[in-house]
Amino acid sequence: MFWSNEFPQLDNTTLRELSRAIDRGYLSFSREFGPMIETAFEPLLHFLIWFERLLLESPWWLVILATGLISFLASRSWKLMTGVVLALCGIGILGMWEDTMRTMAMILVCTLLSVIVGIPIGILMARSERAKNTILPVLDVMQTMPSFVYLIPVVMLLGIGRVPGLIAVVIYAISPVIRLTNLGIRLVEKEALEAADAFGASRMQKLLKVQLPLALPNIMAGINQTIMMALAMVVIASMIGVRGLGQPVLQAVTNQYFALGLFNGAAVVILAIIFDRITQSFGMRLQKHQQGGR
Amino acid sequence: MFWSNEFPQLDNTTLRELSRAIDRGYLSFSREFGPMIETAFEPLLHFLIWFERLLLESPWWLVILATGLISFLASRSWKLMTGVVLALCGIGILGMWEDTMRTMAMILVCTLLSVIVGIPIGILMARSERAKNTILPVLDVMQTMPSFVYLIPVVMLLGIGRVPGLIAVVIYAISPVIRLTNLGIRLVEKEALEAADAFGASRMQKLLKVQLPLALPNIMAGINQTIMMALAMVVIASMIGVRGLGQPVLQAVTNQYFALGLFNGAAVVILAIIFDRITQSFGMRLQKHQQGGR
Amino acid sequence: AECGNVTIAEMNWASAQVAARVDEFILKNGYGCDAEIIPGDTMPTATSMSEKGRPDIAPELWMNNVKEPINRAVGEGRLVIVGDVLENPAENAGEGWWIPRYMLEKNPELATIDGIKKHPELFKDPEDPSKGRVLGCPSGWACQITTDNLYRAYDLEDAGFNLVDPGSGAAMAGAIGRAYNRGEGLLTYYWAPTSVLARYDMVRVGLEDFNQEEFDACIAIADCPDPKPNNFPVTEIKTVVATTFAEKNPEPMEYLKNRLWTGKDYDDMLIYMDENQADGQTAAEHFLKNYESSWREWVPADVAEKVKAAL
Amino acid sequence: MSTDIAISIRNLYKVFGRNPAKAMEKVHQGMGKDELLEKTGHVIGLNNVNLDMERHRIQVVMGLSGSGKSTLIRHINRLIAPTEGEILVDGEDVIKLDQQALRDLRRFKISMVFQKFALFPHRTILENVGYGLENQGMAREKILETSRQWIERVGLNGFEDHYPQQLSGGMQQRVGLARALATDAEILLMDEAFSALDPLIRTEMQNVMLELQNELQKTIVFITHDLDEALRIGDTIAILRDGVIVQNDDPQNILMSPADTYVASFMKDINRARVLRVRAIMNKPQETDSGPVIKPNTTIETALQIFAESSSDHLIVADRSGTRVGRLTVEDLIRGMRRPSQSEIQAQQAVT
Amino acid sequence: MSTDIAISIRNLYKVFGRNPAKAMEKVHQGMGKDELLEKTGHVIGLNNVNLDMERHRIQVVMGLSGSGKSTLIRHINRLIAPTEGEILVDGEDVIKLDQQALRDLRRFKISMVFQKFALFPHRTILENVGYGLENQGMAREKILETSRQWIERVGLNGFEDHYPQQLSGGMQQRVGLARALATDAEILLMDEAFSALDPLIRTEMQNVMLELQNELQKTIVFITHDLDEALRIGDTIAILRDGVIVQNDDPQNILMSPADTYVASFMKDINRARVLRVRAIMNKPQETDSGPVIKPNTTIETALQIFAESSSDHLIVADRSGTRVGRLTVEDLIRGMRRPSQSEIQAQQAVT
Ligand SMILES: Nc1ncnc2c1ncn2[C@@H]1O[C@H](COP(=O)(O)OP(=O)(O)OP(=O)(O)O)[C@@H](O)[C@H]1O
Ligand SMILES: Nc1ncnc2c1ncn2[C@@H]1O[C@H](COP(=O)(O)OP(=O)(O)OP(=O)(O)O)[C@@H](O)[C@H]1O
Ligand SMILES: [Mg+2]
Ligand SMILES: [Mg+2]
Repeated sequence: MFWSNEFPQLDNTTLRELSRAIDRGYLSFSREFGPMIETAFEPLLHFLIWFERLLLESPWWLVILATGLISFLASRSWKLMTGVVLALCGIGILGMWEDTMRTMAMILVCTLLSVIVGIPIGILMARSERAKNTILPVLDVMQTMPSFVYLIPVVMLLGIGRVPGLIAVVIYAISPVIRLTNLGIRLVEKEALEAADAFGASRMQKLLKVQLPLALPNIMAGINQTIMMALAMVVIASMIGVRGLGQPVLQAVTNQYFALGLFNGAAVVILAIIFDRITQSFGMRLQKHQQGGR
Repeated sequence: MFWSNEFPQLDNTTLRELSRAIDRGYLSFSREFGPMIETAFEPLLHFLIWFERLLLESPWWLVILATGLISFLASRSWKLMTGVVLALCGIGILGMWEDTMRTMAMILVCTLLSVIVGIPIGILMARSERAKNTILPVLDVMQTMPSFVYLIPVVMLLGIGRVPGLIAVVIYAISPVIRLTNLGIRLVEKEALEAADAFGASRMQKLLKVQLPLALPNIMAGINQTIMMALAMVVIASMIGVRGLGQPVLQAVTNQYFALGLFNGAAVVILAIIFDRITQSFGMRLQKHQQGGR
Repeated sequence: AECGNVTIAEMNWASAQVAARVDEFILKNGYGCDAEIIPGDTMPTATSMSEKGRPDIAPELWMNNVKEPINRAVGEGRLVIVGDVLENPAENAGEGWWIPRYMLEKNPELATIDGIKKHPELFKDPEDPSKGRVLGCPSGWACQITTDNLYRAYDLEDAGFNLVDPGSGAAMAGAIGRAYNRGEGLLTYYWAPTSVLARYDMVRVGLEDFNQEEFDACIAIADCPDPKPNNFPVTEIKTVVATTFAEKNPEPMEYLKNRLWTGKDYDDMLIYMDENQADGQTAAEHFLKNYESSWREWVPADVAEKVKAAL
Repeated sequence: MSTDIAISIRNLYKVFGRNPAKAMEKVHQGMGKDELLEKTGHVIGLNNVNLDMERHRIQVVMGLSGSGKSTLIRHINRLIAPTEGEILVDGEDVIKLDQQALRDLRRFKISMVFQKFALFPHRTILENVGYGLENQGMAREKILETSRQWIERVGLNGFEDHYPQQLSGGMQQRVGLARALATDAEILLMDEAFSALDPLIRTEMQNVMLELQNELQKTIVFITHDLDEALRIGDTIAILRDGVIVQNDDPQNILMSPADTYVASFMKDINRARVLRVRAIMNKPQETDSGPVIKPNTTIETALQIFAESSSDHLIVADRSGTRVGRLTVEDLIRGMRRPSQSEIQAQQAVT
Repeated sequence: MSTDIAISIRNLYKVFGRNPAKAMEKVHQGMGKDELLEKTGHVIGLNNVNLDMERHRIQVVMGLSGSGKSTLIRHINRLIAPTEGEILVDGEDVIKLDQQALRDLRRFKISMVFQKFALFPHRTILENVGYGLENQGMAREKILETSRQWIERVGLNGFEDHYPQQLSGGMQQRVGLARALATDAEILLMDEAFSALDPLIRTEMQNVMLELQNELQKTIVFITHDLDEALRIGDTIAILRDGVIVQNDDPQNILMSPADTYVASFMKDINRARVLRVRAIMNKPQETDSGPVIKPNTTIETALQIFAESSSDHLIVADRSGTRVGRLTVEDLIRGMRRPSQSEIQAQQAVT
């Protein structure tokens, strides 16, 4: 027994009973609270739908114009702006405009949500060892628990559609921004912090004027990763009924349409790059002092 | 026309022809070169199989012991070691030993490969603006191109099994370690670099003795993310023939076994946490100087 | 004994798992093959088989999604379709639109599509509550075309129904489970035999009779301009093997040809798995132990003895 | 006025290391710095420091490198928490202050110049100088105005929009100085605030400081390694050694009667002619004398110059009212410039 | 020997900013530092510097903060690339060296102490000191031995395993010093190497350096703000202003005949009594004199002491062979101590 390589596991019936008990528990939980939770998410759903409509129903050239403008404002770079506009036109010409807009709406909201929620959590973690020690494992779980595992429970709770999709994306994508905000703040030099203390900075002042600016390179790396991961979830989200670029990708996979998958995948990548470049060049503009140097 | 919100896209026939042409091209490419490429990957495949066998055929208590020992050696922490041993026992008792070992073998190899390949690439990026500017978009593509898009082409080229699985995982998971190595090295203070220069450090000496040690916090964050992302791919890998924890997860999903999915998902998470804690505490031990302080 | 290495594809739904494990056991112990299971999704497996001839055997392949590549590979002589998996497929397998039995009991009118069209309010779409919802076939699957055309053929849109893409089979199952558990209204595309239909008591909605000609001419073609009411065709569930395997191993091939599951056995297995949350392995053992008379018909006596001895 | 104590430090101990409390026991048992380091790996930063600093005065702190000067000064605004002891600022123990009170103390009452500058790399010079004011919640315009004014005063106009790393060391230090002065705090902690400055700008900065001192009468704690500087600006000088204060006195007294050989050797390089006043070395006046008259506060250097220009062989020292208080010969002056020898110090120590 | 030039700097220009080449044109047209900064945002670091440094000598560089001292010294081991000009080390232009040659130069021939220490935070003191040796490829044991020895020499034993941030500023600077000295390079670049040290340790370190200099005869470029230090150790002193070298001369000459008012004001705080030698101020000898005999190299301070102890009213200056070369009265000495006044300097400048 001891020498074998068979692990002395629980026998099958016990295991089975255990699983079934959990399943039944979850089932009755979802029956009990599902409608309530659903109602709670209603405003988010409406917002998502409204935003998607906005992007879909505005004339395409207006959307391109607006995106170009935003990219220019964020980066002050003509090159970036032209790139963004051309890429969007390319997407349109290849017939993926509608799906791209849907995905863009979804991901924009997800990224915003992740950043807005993630940065404060990262700050909290950097501030308190205890917070760090409790949050880290949660992040590990959120990032590595295969989304397939919670997709179905989420579907059973909230049905298929945008809200469960959004939840799945945010759960997965929020980790890096939290982690890197934490890391960045922790790496801020002691000297600068001491100086801030010596001049009586309140915690908020220290945070806003010293820690966050100095942690910016790391925070931006976190946001970059969050965007990347959100877009990496596009297909998974489409598995629970979120419309957008994920659908044709799945379709391509199930039908062996290599090129179709590639086009739509490329559209996802382009969205990712647009989002990323805009945020990063905005971040760079916030770090002017890094540019000088010997 | 101009005022509409319909994008003036290519007409369907053209699009279809385009896709078809690409598909045919890829098909003949894969037929031509598939066998050659397959042969090239053979050694890797043998190693993977050998390693999986090693873990599967060694007595379970030996594997647990070895993992415990490694975790202790890396961290010098009894707490971590006990945690690791208990977690593995838990996995075994719940009957997931075999799948866990398979996944562990796979992920270990993927992570090692990602780190071994990723860190040098990150270093290269930090050294040369040009390398950075060419590699960054590639990383963006690798991270956001939905894996579903390249699953089928990879399968066409290499068939289903461990190697395509490994490729898919590495493509997805390698980005963060590259990005954060690059960032970490770029954030090393100029003063330290100047001192190294002034003492005639060769590029290699500067790298090994100054840049990498000082970039360590960031590199470790990158490795952490790589591990997390590799484990997040376990399920996808199981779609193209990699045995392990992904399989029961998929099964649970299609058959709606909530608890089964949860257990196997938890095993994935536990593996992730074990890998992560071991590497991170090893990283911490390399950064003793951070501990002092006022 | 000269059988050698055999790789068997195991798809990730319940019946395919039992089929794969049963084949594995019999080939291993009855024919001395060195059988290995390779997991995989339908498409990657089919692709790999048609391009690489690996894995050797796909015990249960649902053809409607992969017909084109498989047929191409068969034409090029790389794959062989051994035959059906189920006895009498027309009866035991099939696609259709389904509603929960409790709905039918409350309102017998819902037995046919015409009855359903009168009550979109019973099938409320949560993202668009003014309308009813038909859960369609997940994007990309071949059934998507059929469902889409039938949706139009029966004028469901005008009747106040949205056709909603559930995204994936799993999400579909989840959505069915959710509605069923809460006793909500549900109209969904689905197919049998599956564990979902084994678990939830659902009834097929009555459609027009199947018309092959009209089906081939219109319903099977994407965006067909003028679809007429019709039904779903008989589902093809086949065992497919690589030619290399077929040529080298006549005896196992014989077994695969003979191996025809009865509809009841299949259903029993699905129910057994569902009730016990069993994986394919366990279910296969259960089958081999308790349904000896069924599988004895598939193999010669000497092989049967060997299998029995190994149990 | 002279007994108005702004900062009072009582029985202050600071031990660095993993387990200061345990090491403290050893310190109380009288273990010295070197022994403690060797035996326990703990470093004594401060060892039973008691020091009262008068308001409106400049307290200089000197000592070997590593003797605990920075550690001491950082306790005053509680950047370091003591292992034991009290630090009273205006009678209040800074250790007992709550967060808000401590913050206000640091914002309005105490300002600091750091030894290693500690500028904010992400802020321009202008923003660095305005930093303390922002924390005080001053209006933006006012901040800009004040910052510009102080940048001007430390001679950095034109560099407002540069970033710290674009400036030379000395320029950075002046930014640190401007930042500290801008807050208009009553107490200034200056940790080697002038050490990176060249002599010209250093004198200029010293003058700025002395002017300010005349105008605004701040309380300043000033760490320096430069004896001339210490003597020039210090009202009192405390000398630290291995975390212990060995002497705290008026500069003249420290020069004339060093507490031990450590202090004496510390002072040996001083330009005594420029620092010592004639009152410290003059003899009894003789009514019969005639010759140039000088004040008791005249330095030896000046006295020598006067000598060189006159033909008399002695000088007369008279106080403000004209009363003769002493006389000096060239020999007296030259003797006054001599450093006390080892044996003299030991003799003196024996007396005290 | 005295014409053996180790480092030779020719027409060196350095302009900081976005487009140095463009700004250089302006500089060649004679635009000054302030104007250039205002008009183009470029900063002149060095402006047509020409300087020869003799082998085995200590070249001191002084100047206001921001005058380009660090910039100059960093050019010698090419940490900064010049905008224009040549830097010859042993006759070879460091700008033209390839990677490998430059590396060898930095490893074996030139060593550096940094103004802001630039220690490696992740290495212990021991590892920091051994850093240069590791780069040289020395054997581990040898490295440890040499490092220990230098740590001892700068007085930091016991701190071998501490990390830089656990040391005081002065201690860190000594680590930087030990690190530079350990490599046994022929040329030492010392950027305010002693500025964070207290006077005692500073003197000690100066002594260490002078001893070394006697033993090993290195070529040292030494930046300092401390005049006494400059005069004590410098064989020649170069004075920089806004990137221009305004004077480069022997210390006595700089003191006695400053090139302009800038240099003079720079020197004004010096303790002239301790620096000036009597040979610089003595009068013609008179055969009839009798009195104490001193050497021409005696400082004014010592001469005064001798005066105070004798009863003669003059001193006799005689060279090694005993030949009388001059005489001095007290008045001469005291006059020698006086700083030259503005008008005197201007008169002198007009002459040269
Ligand atoms: N990286 C840089 N970017 C822009 N200007 C610079 C840079 N480095 C130095 N300077 C400018 O060059 C001039 C000379 O600087 P340098 O550091 O050589 O002065 P320094 O003589 O060493 O002064 P200190 O005694 O204060 O150290 C300064 O005006 C400074 O602003
Ligand atoms: N964070 C720390 N950890 C351990 N030891 C420390 C720490 N900070 C200071 N010390 C020790 O405390 C002692 C006093 O240091 P401090 O910085 O106060 O010296 P200092 O008098 O300011 O010297 P300097 O003139 O060189 O700046 C030193 O021996 C130093 O090693
Ligand atoms: Mg200090
Ligand atoms: Mg400098």
